[in-house]
Amino acid sequence: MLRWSPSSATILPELILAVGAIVVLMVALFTPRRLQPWMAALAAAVLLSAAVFAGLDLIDPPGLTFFDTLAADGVGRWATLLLAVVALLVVGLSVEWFRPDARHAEYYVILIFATLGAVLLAGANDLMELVLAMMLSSVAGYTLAAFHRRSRGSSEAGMKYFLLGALANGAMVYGVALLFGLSGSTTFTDVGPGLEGADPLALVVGFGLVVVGVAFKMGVAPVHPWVPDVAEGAPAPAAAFLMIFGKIGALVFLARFVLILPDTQLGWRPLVALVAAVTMTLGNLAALRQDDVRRLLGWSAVSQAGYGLLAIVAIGRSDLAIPSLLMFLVAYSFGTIAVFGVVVALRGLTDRISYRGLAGPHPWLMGAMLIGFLSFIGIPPLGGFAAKLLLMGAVIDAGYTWLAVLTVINSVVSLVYYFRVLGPAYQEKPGGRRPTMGRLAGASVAFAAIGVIAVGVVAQPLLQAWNTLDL
Amino acid sequence: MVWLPILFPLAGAVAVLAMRRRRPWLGPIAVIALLGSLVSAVLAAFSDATSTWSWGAGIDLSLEVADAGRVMVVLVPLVAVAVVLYAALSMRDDPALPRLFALLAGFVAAMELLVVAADFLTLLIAWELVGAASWALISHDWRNLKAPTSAKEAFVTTRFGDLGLYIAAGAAFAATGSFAYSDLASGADPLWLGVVAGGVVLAAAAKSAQLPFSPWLFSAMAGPTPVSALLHSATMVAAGAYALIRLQPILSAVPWFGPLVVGLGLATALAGGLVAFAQTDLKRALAGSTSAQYGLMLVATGAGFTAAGMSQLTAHAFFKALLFLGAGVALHSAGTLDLGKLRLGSTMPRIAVLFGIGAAGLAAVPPLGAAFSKEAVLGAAFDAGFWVGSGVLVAGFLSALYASRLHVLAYGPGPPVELKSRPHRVEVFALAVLAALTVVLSVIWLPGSKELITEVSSGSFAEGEPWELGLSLLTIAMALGVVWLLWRRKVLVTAGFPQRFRIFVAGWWGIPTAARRVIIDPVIRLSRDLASADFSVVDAVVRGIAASAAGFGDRLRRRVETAVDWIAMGVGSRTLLTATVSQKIDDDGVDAAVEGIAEGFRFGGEQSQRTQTGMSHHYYTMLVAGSVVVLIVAAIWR
Amino acid sequence: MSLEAVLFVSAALFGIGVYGALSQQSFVMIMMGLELMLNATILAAVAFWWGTTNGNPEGQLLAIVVMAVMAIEAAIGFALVTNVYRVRKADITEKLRKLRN
Amino acid sequence: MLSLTIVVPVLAAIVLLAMPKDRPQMARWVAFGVSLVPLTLIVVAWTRFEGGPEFEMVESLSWIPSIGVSYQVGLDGLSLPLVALTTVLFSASILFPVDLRGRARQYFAAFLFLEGVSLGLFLALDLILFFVFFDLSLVGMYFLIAIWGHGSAHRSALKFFIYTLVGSLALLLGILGIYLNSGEPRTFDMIEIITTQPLPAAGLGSVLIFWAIAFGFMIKTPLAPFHTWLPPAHVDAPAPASTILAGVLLKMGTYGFVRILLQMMPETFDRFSFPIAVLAVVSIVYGALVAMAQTNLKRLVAYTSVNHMGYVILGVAVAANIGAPGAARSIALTGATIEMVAHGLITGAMFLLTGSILARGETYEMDEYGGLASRAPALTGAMLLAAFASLGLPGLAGFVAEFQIFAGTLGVYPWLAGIGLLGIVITAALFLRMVQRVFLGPLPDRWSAWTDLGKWELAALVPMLALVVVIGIAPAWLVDVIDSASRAITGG
Amino acid sequence: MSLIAAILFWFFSAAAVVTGWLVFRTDSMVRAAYWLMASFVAVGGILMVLDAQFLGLILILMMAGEMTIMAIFMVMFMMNPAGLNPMTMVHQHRTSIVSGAGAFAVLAIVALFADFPDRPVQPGADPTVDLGVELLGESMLVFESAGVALLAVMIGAVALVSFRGRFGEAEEGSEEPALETDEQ
Repeated sequence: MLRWSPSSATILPELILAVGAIVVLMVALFTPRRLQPWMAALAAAVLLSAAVFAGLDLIDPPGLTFFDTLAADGVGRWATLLLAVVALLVVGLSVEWFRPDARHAEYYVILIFATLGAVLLAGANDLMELVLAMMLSSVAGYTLAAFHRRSRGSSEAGMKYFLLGALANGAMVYGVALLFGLSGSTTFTDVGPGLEGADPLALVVGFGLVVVGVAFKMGVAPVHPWVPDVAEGAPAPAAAFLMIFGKIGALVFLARFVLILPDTQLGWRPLVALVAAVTMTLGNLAALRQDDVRRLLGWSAVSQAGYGLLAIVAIGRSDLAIPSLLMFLVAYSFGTIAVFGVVVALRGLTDRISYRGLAGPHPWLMGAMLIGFLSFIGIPPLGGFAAKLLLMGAVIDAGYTWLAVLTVINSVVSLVYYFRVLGPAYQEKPGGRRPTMGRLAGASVAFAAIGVIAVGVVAQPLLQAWNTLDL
Repeated sequence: MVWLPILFPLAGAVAVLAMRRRRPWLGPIAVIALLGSLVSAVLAAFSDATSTWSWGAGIDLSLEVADAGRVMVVLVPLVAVAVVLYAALSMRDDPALPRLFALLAGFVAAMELLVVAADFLTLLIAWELVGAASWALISHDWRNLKAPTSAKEAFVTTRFGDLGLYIAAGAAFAATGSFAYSDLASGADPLWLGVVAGGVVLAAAAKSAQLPFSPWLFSAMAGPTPVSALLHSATMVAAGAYALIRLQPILSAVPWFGPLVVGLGLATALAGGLVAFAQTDLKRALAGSTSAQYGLMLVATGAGFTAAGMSQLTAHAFFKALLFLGAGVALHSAGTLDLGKLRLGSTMPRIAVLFGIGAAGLAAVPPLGAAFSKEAVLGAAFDAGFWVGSGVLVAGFLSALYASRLHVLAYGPGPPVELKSRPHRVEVFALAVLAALTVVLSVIWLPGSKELITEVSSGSFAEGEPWELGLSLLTIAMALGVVWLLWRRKVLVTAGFPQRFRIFVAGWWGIPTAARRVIIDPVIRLSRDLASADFSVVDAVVRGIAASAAGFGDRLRRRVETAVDWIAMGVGSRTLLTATVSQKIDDDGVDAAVEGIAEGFRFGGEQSQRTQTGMSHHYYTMLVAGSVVVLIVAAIWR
Repeated sequence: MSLEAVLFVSAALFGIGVYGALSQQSFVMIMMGLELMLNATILAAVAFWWGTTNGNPEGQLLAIVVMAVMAIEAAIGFALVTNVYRVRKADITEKLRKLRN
Repeated sequence: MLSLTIVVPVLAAIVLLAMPKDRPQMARWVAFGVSLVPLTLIVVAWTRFEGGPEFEMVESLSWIPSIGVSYQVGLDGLSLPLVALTTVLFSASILFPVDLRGRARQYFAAFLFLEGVSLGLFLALDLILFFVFFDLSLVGMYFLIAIWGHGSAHRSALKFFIYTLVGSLALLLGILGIYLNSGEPRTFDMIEIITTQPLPAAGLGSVLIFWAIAFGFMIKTPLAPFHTWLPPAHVDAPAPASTILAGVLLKMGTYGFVRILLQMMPETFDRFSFPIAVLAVVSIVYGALVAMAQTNLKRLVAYTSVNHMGYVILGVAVAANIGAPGAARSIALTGATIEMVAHGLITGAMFLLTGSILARGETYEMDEYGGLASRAPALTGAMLLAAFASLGLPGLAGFVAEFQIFAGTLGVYPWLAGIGLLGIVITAALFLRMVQRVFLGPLPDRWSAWTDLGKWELAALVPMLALVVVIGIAPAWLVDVIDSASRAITGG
Repeated sequence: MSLIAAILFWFFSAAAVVTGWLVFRTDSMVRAAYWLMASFVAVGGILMVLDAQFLGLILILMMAGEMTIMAIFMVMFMMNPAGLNPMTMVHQHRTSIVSGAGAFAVLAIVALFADFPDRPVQPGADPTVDLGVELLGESMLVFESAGVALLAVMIGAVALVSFRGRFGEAEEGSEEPALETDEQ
């Protein structure tokens, strides 16, 4: 049965991103060097229009497109919208950061491609589409991580990111082959029924290997080691993006994916719960001693990925699961942009000690960092709290109370390392002002910080929209 | 109406404080306030006034002048007037005089409240206020740390007794849903009534310095003389006996109430008598005698004859105040209270006579009122049983013994003494007033007075036998003879006891030492131990959790990342970890724990370069190992 | 020649690839290991197409997709190796140890 | 109107932060003026309060209806006294002089923020709203201790934050548990949950929810053995922050015990009222004993807080015993609530006084002092009054509370009441020791230039101590208000 | 047919595994590259035996090309005479063997013991035609995505490695911004 969606508007955001990337590249080729930073504006325009069209799509009825290989449902559109906004904010952070780079228009091109990869991943309704979306986002990700071509850290981060990603993707592809073999199809619409009564052993291995790939994308144990390295080594704006985009794409994909799996042969729920538990604990504990703020943020991103998995554990069992997933993604994205943005705005200042007494001379930046960190801990009424509330409610609802308890314990642990940075910033005698990165970065930080507050306080419109969503 | 006896002294206290700069006015103000209290008390006593004060939610403080209270409400300001009169002169140079007057007035107010209380809540309020006022009065001379220390001992001891009233009030509430005496009287669960009785007896024993709480009176001696005089006669100490007398009609429904009170009183009367006899410090000897005398009141009350107890209380109030003021004069004039160094009779004959009247009262020499009340107690005791009566007879003998000894040693004839100062006329007048009251009280020997007392205080007297009076007189004579003998042998000061035994007895039979060893020291040690345990155990658990979380995190991360070197790492790090943690655990806080672990691992890092990571192939190992674990778990755990 | 046999061979190739990826120091050699794993995957994909899916052409396409993955990874891998070598003079994993805890 | 009490201070805090120049005196006056707004509003609310069994002056706004969250505030006889206490303590604390470390705006902004948040907590009638304020109070207090504290303020503040965050998150789990069990549609609305009582009396779920919430509040209250965050936090906090911490923040725990555990899951609480009462008695005795051994003045006061919170919880536990007579339950709960108010005023004043001592003597070690009474009669008198109030002297606020608690307890848990009463004796001993060590005896030469309380210190202290006396002598106005809630809660 | 096929299959299989193993047993990278190519060719052979002639062919062609590039690349890159010098560049050998064996074991168990559906390819069909239809029909998005991914990788690779760009040296200024600026 062919179900070709006649309305190309359904995939307009994807088209805009793909074409837009090429347009940016072409224009950059014929633009003199001093105008290169304006490519950021162009990229921003592309991302903005993608965001606008994704937003307009929200009212469309959900459906599948391209012969069921791509889902165009509410969750996917929200993910698209969020990704575009995140990329937009990252562009804002990047302008000044990359200005000295002789040739950085490609950075924006790759950024758009990475966004597109994550968008496709979030919408993937086909195993092959999964593989290619994963490849697109990964390849773009490696490039972003290594984009400082004279920086020892950046190149190392890119290399490690690649090495781990290649292995994880290799494993995932084999898993895809296994699932294809079991079900006889790669399209989810057929995979689900095809897997009914499938051999449990092969199913477990196939699912496990796919999860390895998804875990890599999200930075979840045991495929997390790239996260702190990339957070520390990659260009800071790119690092912020890399912390976020994989989580959005992969979490939404995973939610879509597990729903087609037969519950009877495969204990995917406890498996995801275990991975979530290990990830959040590991990330938090490892972050405890970090003196490098970016690396600390990397480990914190690992633990946050663990929290995000709670939504997957509850999916299908609690009506809070999907709202909690989206709330987590939104809150996490804005929070990460805010805190990484502060690092960017302080020209990459990353030594914990250097943050001493900064609250005096930089009240707004440190205020944004405070809001971001408090949101990560889950202090109300910030977005992070709304996310944790929903996540924990969802897992308790799904019968995984122990996971909620563990989340609580981890939240407490996380407080320690966040306040190892914030404490001195506020307690010590105010120091001198530090050079900053310019207005645009500050504006992105402000937008993200306000977003963190807003999604917590004005959660109703979002939740109302999300409550009815289905995968 | 019923408020006035309380409000007058309170107003006086406020006025004294307000006018503290005009020292000459202070005395008159205080005296006038107390006189006002006295007059209104008389009026209240005749009008049987009642009143209530609402605490909200149906809890009312009810006040009523009734039963023994009719006597007591008058007695308190009466004694207080004399004492304040004395204080106004004897302490005229004390810069803290306003505070003293204010507190004395407050003391009286609190006592008046106690007297008119008609429910346990009000009783408890007044009871504790009396105690607090006594603390403040005893620590009058606070620049010398001895005074507040003694005051604290006294206060804590009596507060322990106060718990009895808390319990009684709670039990009354549990039994009847209210705190009023009347509700309890109109029928209550006997079990709860027993708890009430036990609580009241505990509280009364502590306040009235019965065994085993008696020694606190010694601590109370650290206060100035007028304070002691008031405290022993009509306020603080009297509260215990008064409460028992007031509540006896209700509590006597408890079968063991009477015997308990009688036993307690008798034991204290005998033990206290010996203490008073053995003491060489005038005020302390008087303190011992106070316990003994209140013991006698308890005997009468326990035996069921509250009128006897009440008359003993009244008589005692007058002569004991008199005796204390006499002791104060001695201290003031001779600068010491050591019985071996006084004998002021030749130097101050007038005071000696007045003191002698008091001593006669203490010895219960007829025709003084004190003798009448003693006889009433004796009658009550014999009513309770032969052995009780005999005990009281012995106690009476002891009273006469120490009373005469004290008089002889303090104001007996002796060599002229160089006096520091002579008592002021008004001071003598105050003593004279009390002596006169003691003497005037003899009127209760007149026929018909028994009936009057019975009617006023709603109590009763035992049917005394004539031979009891004879026996008493005999014991008094015997006591005088013994004192004369000892005097002749010049061992009166040491009472003829061997030195160590005398000190043991004079120090209240070793009770203070025992209390220190058995209660105070262990409690303080316990509190210190707990305080250190609070940090080293309770908090250490918290810190330990934090530390192990941090340590676990490091170990976990490093071990996972260096999956290859698990075993080598594990052994090394665990020893290191244990060492560092135990060494650092005394350092403070979570951060320190984190730092401690960090330090341990830095050391560990130096030991083994292999723990360093950041290498991709370690990541690879982790990925493969982790995936295998994931697969195994997924295969097993459905 | 059965499905089991083909899958067994594929498993063997995959195992060798894993071994290579883990044991080699040189980035290039590691990539060879990864390619070998993908090689095994192609074999598995085609085997399934051949044996269990009624000849669903998606199986063939999957094999092509895996080949694309190979190409993509090789390309970006070489780019990164070149870059790292230029900046760090590093060609083995042990030389990339700047970023660590 | 109630919302204004929350909004005005918080907005004012933001405005203060945005003020360009650091002018300490102006900031103080602005802050004080703003703090009078909620005070006035609450006084008005008190006069309008009717004292029925229902919540009054309820204001309700839909917030996140999709998950049953609403903005809802209101009053009953339980919250009104606590709210009033909060406004009084904040106004007094703001007035109290303190070393501002050159950050006056931030200091007063933090105070105002904390005031709004604390008021919000006591007024909140939605579990999520309650939790929001609960957590925000931690953040505000963290900064107050960390920035304006002394000694090892970093560590103490962090310890406070971490420890109480553990409690708050346990509470969050419990709240989620209640929410998930609150029927269809699920709701966080406290009024509705109290009315419908959706939680089953038995069942593992209710038990787990109960203990999660109880654990959270036990930390916040704190009950032994979860109290060890309290002494360092107090010792290192600036005096007004200590006052707020003891006077307001601790009450959040005890308030929660009543509002959430007692009102929303009475049957489950009934099952565990005895163990909770035992913990309370342990706190009473333990807190008093440990306080007695302290040589540090502020630490001593901090431990007596543990003791006093034990009284409160004892009263609550008695009220939770459904089998007990209604009168006893009601009087115990009334007593517990009065104890919250009394402790806030008394210990609050005492902490301010320790601040005065520290400002003059630069140490809390009691052995360094002595004989201060001769130089500072007002300071001595104030401390004496506070100490006697704290040890439960009749005529002062503490007695009213403790007496009612024990009167209620004795009929229900006689042995526990008996053991708990020992605490009264120990506190008497320890406070008298403290007074003696610091204020009595000879004056060391180094303190010969000691100054008495200044006018601003007095301005802050006098209203609090006056209230202590008024409540002690004529508590009817307070008791009647509280009693209206107690009766409604216990059905007594 | 089936016997010949079986013989061919086992031959190619043995070749694929042995040459695959030899990739990591040789001293020089260039040789390793050739062994890898041999392994790919062998797998291509298997594919042809499995009726997927087209796939087998493009695998062989593609891999032959790719491996040549790899060999040349290494020679250029490593500045190592022909990449032929003997070398051992192995770490964590035991772990690697265990891991490899483990991965093999897991997949082999799946291969041997798992119960896959038995739905063989229809004899009459033309797989290549099917592939073409699928590629430009239902799986068009996959095809397009692959294209985009390849485009992205080209852009990325060029951006990362090119020495010279439009504006002179391509790497100029491509590093972390300085923490301190001149204004300060």
